[in-house]
Amino acid sequence: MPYEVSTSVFEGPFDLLLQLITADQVDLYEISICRIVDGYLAELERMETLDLDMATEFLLIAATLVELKSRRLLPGLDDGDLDEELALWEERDLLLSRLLECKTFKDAAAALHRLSEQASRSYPRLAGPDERFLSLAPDLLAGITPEALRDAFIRAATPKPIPRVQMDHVAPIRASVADAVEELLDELPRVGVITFRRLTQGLVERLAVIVRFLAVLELYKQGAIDLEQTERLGELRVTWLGLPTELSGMPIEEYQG
Amino acid sequence: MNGDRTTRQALEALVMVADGPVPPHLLAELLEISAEAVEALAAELQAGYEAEERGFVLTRVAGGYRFQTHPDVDAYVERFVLEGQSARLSAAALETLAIVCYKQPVSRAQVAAIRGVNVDGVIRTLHQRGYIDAVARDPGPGQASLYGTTALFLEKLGIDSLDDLPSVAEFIPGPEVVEALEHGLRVTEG
Amino acid sequence: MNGDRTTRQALEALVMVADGPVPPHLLAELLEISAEAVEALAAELQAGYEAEERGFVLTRVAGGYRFQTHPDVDAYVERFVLEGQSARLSAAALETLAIVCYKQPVSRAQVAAIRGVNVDGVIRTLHQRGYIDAVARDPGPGQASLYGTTALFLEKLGIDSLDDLPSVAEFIPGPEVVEALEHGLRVTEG
Repeated sequence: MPYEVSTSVFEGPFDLLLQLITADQVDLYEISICRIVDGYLAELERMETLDLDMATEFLLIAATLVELKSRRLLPGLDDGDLDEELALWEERDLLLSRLLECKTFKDAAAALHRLSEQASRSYPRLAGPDERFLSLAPDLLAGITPEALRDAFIRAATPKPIPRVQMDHVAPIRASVADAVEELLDELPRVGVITFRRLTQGLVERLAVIVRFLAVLELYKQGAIDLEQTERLGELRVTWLGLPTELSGMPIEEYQG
Repeated sequence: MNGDRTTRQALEALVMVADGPVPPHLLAELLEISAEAVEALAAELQAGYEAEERGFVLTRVAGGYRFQTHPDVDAYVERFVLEGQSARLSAAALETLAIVCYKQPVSRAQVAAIRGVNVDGVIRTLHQRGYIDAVARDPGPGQASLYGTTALFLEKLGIDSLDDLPSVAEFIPGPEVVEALEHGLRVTEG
Repeated sequence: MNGDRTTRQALEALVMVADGPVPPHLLAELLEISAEAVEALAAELQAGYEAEERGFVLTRVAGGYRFQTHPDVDAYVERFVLEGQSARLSAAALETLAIVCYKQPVSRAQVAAIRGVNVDGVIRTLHQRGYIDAVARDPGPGQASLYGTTALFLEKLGIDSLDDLPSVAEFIPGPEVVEALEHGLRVTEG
């Protein structure tokens, strides 16, 4: 494996991407998107509650990365639509500026950490005036009745509801791109041609759909399938081409590490 | 000698940070010197502060050593205590006091958990004013101080004992209500 | 001179009895001297303690003066002070704190957008520990709370005011990082 996704310090999609690009000096070209996706899914699964915000954020990034990658994997696309080309540059600049912002505050956090470490070696005196002066201090309990005290306790002890979205019905996601590739390898040879919509019909989770989509892209990259989309945002047709011979037998070895 | 200097500095630091008198045997233990050496060092410091005409003195009171302000500047300290402090309990401070009162003995962390905010400053003020005091130590790790109300508190409130406080039982939702609330409002793992 | 000596002693005494940083203007008022004179006197005391190798220091933190233990003897004090030591902040908490600190007043949603993750839990923790507080409300729809850092945050970092923090410009990634990122995200091969 050329690099390791360190999920133990996982702090969000920007962090992971930053880590991949800067610390490990990995070229996007060499990053298997699927491995990043699987890293995230493993992380999402570990989370106590499903964080939809983070999942969405991650998907946006993944989508941009997929697009950037496909651009470079398929240089022939260069003479495509100028609007699309510009939109892609815009996406890239947005991602870049967010990564830079993320890095800025990571470094600022490190500076705050150093300051607090330094400050934590020095302990403040908090003793206050000794008893000789206590009688001078105003009586803070003047005018406070036992009933007022009880009311204050009731106010303090009444749980304050934390408003959150009810999500009891959301089952934890147990999908990985590797699994999705396996499923596709089982299903596609049997059906031959299928639309992406049909392929994901039974899936309720949006994230599961995305995982399927990434698996489709991976197989496309391997040359195992062909993709066809006649109009923008139109129906995506998946055609099974067969497994390239050098991959058959161990087609998804890459995902198991 | 270097070792002596550090020991002297550590003694000053320990007494400075303590919020009450520090017993000589505890200082001896922490500084890894004899109780006699502690007393000799303290005497040296006392003489030094006096020679330098410091505004504080190192005194030996019943419980041990502590820093006190120099009697010569009492007038300033009195003015500070009179003017520098608020004359009323804030609503937040009253809630904190109420929790200590009804839940005693209770640790600072427990009070903070109920109030949902940091209560260190309020607890310190209530303690300094003599309304609450550390009555026990949490037997668990960390041995946090557990606070309770004092005789002064009862006196100021005009009651004879904690039994005279109005009961709160019927006002507080039971655990099953709280649980239902939390279940309905929080994200739970599916 | 006698007057000077008393003023200096009173300054030491006032800081000694305070349970938080004492602002120079309050000291000026109580000592009946100017704020500048207070600062000059404090600087003199600081230099004196250092020359005498005291175990305590007079520091300027969170807008005022207070006595603190000397960092050189922290090993001794650490063993003595069991409570009140705030736990370390996690990496996530520090990053969130950095964003609130440099972008304040800032809403939860804005912090989440920068970090790319949900920050509800971290914001709640930081609020509970007293490092941040709701300082305003967003005038727009929803009126989200806007957060800022507190005096306790300044104390935690041992700084006098936010002006003492390095400018955020210092953390903006240098050309080599920008280049590495640009290279990593380049659109075309080569």
